[in-house]
Amino acid sequence: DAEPDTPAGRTFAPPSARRLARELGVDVAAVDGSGPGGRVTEADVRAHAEGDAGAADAGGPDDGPEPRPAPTPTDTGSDGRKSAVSKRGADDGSADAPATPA
Amino acid sequence: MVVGDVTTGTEVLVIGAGPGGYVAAIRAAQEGLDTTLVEKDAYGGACLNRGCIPSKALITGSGLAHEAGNAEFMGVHADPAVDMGKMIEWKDGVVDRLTGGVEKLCKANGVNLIEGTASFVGEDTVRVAHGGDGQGSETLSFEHAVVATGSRPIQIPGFEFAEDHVWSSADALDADTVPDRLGIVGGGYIGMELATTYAKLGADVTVVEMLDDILDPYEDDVKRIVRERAAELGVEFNFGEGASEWSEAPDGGYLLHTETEDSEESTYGVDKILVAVGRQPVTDGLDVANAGIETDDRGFIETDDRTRTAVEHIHAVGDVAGDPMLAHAASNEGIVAAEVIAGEPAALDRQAVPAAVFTDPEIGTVGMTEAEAEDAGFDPVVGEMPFNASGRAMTTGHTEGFARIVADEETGFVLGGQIVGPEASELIAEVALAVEMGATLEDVAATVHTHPTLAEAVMEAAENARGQAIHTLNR
Amino acid sequence: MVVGDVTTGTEVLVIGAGPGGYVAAIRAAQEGLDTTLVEKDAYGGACLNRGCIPSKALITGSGLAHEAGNAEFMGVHADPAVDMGKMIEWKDGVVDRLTGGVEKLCKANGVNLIEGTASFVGEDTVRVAHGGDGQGSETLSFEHAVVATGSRPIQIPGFEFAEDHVWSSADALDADTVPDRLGIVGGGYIGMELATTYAKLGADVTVVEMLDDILDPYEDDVKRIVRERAAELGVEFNFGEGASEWSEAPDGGYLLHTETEDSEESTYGVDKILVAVGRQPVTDGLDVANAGIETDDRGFIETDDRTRTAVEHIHAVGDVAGDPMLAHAASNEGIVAAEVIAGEPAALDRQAVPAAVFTDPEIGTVGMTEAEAEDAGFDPVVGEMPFNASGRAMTTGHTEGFARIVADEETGFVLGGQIVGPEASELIAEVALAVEMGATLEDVAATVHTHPTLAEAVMEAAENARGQAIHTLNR
Ligand SMILES: Cc1cc2nc3c(=O)[nH]c(=O)nc-3n(C[C@H](O)[C@H](O)[C@H](O)COP(=O)(O)OP(=O)(O)OC[C@H]3O[C@@H](n4cnc5c(N)ncnc54)[C@H](O)[C@@H]3O)c2cc1C
Ligand SMILES: Cc1cc2nc3c(=O)[nH]c(=O)nc-3n(C[C@H](O)[C@H](O)[C@H](O)COP(=O)(O)OP(=O)(O)OC[C@H]3O[C@@H](n4cnc5c(N)ncnc54)[C@H](O)[C@@H]3O)c2cc1C
Repeated sequence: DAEPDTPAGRTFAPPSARRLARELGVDVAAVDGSGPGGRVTEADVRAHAEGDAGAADAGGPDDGPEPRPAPTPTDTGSDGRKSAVSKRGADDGSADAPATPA
Repeated sequence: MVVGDVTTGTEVLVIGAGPGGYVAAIRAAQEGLDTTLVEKDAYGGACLNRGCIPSKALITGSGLAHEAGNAEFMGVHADPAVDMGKMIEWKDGVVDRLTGGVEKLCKANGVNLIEGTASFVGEDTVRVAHGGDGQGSETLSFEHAVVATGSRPIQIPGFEFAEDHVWSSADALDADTVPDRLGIVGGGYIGMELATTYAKLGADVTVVEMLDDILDPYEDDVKRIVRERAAELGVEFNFGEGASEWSEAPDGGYLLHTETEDSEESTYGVDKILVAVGRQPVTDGLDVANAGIETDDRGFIETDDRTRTAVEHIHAVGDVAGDPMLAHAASNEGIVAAEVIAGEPAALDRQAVPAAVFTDPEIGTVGMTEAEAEDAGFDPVVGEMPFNASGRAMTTGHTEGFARIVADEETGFVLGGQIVGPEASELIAEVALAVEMGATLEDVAATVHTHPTLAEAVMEAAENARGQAIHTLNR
Repeated sequence: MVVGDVTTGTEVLVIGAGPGGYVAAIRAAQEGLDTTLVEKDAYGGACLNRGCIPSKALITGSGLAHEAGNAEFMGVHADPAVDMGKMIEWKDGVVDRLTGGVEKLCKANGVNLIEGTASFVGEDTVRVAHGGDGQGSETLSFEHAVVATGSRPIQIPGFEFAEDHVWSSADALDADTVPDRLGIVGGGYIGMELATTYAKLGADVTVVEMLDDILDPYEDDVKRIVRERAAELGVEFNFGEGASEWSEAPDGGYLLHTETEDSEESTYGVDKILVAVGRQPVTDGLDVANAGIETDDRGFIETDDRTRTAVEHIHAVGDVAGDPMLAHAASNEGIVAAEVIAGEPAALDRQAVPAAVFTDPEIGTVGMTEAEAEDAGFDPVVGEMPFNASGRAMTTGHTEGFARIVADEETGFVLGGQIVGPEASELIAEVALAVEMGATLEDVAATVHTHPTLAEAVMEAAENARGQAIHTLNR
């Protein structure tokens, strides 16, 4: 699916996701990444470990948890991780259509 | 460009060629838009001509002289002499190269450049008055405009910059002799950068500040380090005092008169008085009302998260659009303005704008402090690494300060950082990326950092927040 | 600790207190494991005592003297004199504070410290010989061991370090006079850091290098900048020549004899000869065979991605375990070893280990070069920002070099970076975080970077790779 093939068996995932994968006994290279370019998040690793590998995919960047904890810590998704940019792309096209040049 | 009878047209008109305006213009041109940039004075704006760049050049020059003159402890004996005229000449050369570069980059990207002062005639037209006698003016119509007219120093009553001995920051950056005694009104970042510079150049510097400490927005432990070091350099601080007037001293020089809230008066003998109490937006003569735009009570133009003013096709960026009034914020807003105009999904959704103060030592901050994180409803966890435990810091001879990182305890997300110490302005870049990427403490700690570097302190601070620092004791 | 009749026991035994060993020991203790650290010489290992730290101290001292003496262009006139004895004294003070700190940190974390030389008796026992006459020895049993015995300089035939005029890097870092003429055998990073240092201290430096350029693993354009600057400082390079022998010169001093592959001979008049041709692992006397461990043909101990040797409960970290033979790699491996022993899910899965060379200008690199990315099957895209277009660089007076970023074209993932220029060792930290996080070019470009900083060059390089840099022309 969305995950591009990365050469050299390289999986793009932050250290925290890689370590979580080891902790859960998941091969991080087998996880479908939902981040930009197929980057693997901690949520993707968890979803994979729960045998629910599709969940992370199905979501896509828009449906993930907030990119950072919301000001109310209690309803914070603990694994949300998106870059400024993925968020920027995701935000867009929303209610507020950008102006177009003539 | 569509050329009419009297009126020239452009798709995007940018007013002001500071770091907000020239960046907006270049990006708009890169987006394939026909773009015109109007500047009344000098390319690069306040930042390149009388702000960021000249101040940093003098900070380098004065810093090197001071450092070389105080390095006996490491076996380097020197008795440096500063030729202030030469230092200013070097600074001017740097400025010229940069402003020339901005002009070249604009041209190379296909931006049309017009020299003159723009004022709005209507919602889609400006008049540009060319400088100098009989230079005339032209009318320009636009589809989109970006107002990037910047800011100027605030004057206080009784202290006209016109007076030879009353300096604005611009004057302080252009003086070819060092006054024996310099009074500085205002202990904000501009006042403090210049206090440090002039103290190192040998002036007796007295700072007068209305508040009870320097560098108002910063945390106490950050301020303290910079204040104490400045005091070591000979800077005298007078807090809780406002400058009321100046007078001529009987024995030459001037007297700077101050007053506390309780009307207690003091006077300080000085040779120059630098007033650095803040900056105000430049909108006079711009006639924004003709375009249907209002300014707030302080003169700033309000914008939304796509940098648009109340009039949708007119954007405002940089200092004229209000806080944080920093060059890199202006540039970032300029890029967003251009991309929004080009129909791209850009917005001011940056998580954090870093800021630096180039005092001795430097300050670099980004994102939230511990208190701000608490206010925002997080349960913050904080880690620190003092530079006096950093091997690299010791080998540079500069061990003051610390690196601090603030994160959300539950998730580990890095929320911000405060660094005060050597190269803090550079070190904060990594923390900014961490904040922007949604990195966790673990991510920062698990990233291998080169030894020996100051940047290791960021990693150690992250480890300290997790209770497992190696080079500091964990709390 | 379980105390038996003759044998003392420990859960984790760490051999060698360099950046690999002491970090492993502290982390193991933090994990709640009973940990013993054996060191035969000085806490901090090669790095703190005769490597990273002393070299960087002398680089600072010599750099300041040189910079202050060459700053007329910015109006600073000085004629610095270096008191080499005093500089060494300062350096020693820095080393003492750091090594004392390491000892304190070990104790504070509950690490048991033993002074002595360890050698394996069996798979779970070592004998520790205490230094000095009649100090005796003790036997120690362990459940897990971490071998962190480091490396020492390679000697070449005919150049015994015992000779007064033949220097190892350790000697070069401890000399209290500057030789008039210094011959350096080897143009690797240690040779080049010391060549720069001694050239700035006033020595006539001649580098003899077997290969046809300095700094073998680096890219040509990186090497060139450092080589040309060193040449400006007066360093003479002789490539394609190997040192064959030395002799006494009739008029005092020595002659360094070299030979090319084609047996062409040359001689260089020198006063000291520094041999810096690489480092070899220290395993002699350690009797690893008694524990069932073999070393490879170069003497290194092979390990897996959890730092385990062929004998699962014995780990090896740092220089003794082979490349990259850097202090921060050693520390990172030490942490992994301790955590693996503690049963945590740690592994050497770092994407990239950054490296720095503290020449003038500095080099900082991390991850893949363009060529390496291609070899790995990526379709790399590259962006650059030259420091001579950086406002901050201009204001520091140091504009040589560039920041380069390498990314995967399709996904935008940052794969690596090469920075040569001012503060490159610090700037690479942000790129390392980007690589480790799986950040894209857009992530780096969209992160607001403080103005004016050198770190902006990283952002500009990312924009350049995307064809939309503001401050350089895009290709
Ligand atoms: C001493 C000093 C040091 C500073 N140091 C730093 C620092 O280290 N880092 C940092 O981030 N910021 C620093 N700043 C602040 C920084 O200079 C400003 O934030 C930045 O210049 C704002 O950019 P701008 O494009 O909004 O406006 P400006 O740079 O002010 O540029 C506005 C331009 O618009 C032109 N203009 C105005 N009106 C018109 C008109 N009607 N028609 C045509 N042209 C017009 C002006 O001539 C000017 O060139 C410093 C400021 C000072 C004074
Ligand atoms: C001049 C120079 C400059 C350098 N600059 C840098 C730099 O800037 N950055 C960088 O990353 N790296 C640098 N290095 C390399 C760095 O010093 C090494 O990579 C690092 O020290 C390796 O750490 P280690 O813990 O593996 O071993 P070491 O630091 O070598 O420590 C090993 C320790 O083990 C002890 N030991 C050995 N055998 C026994 C035994 N049998 N029993 C008890 N104790 C024993 C030794 O006494 C020593 O203290 C430099 C090296 C040199 C020589």
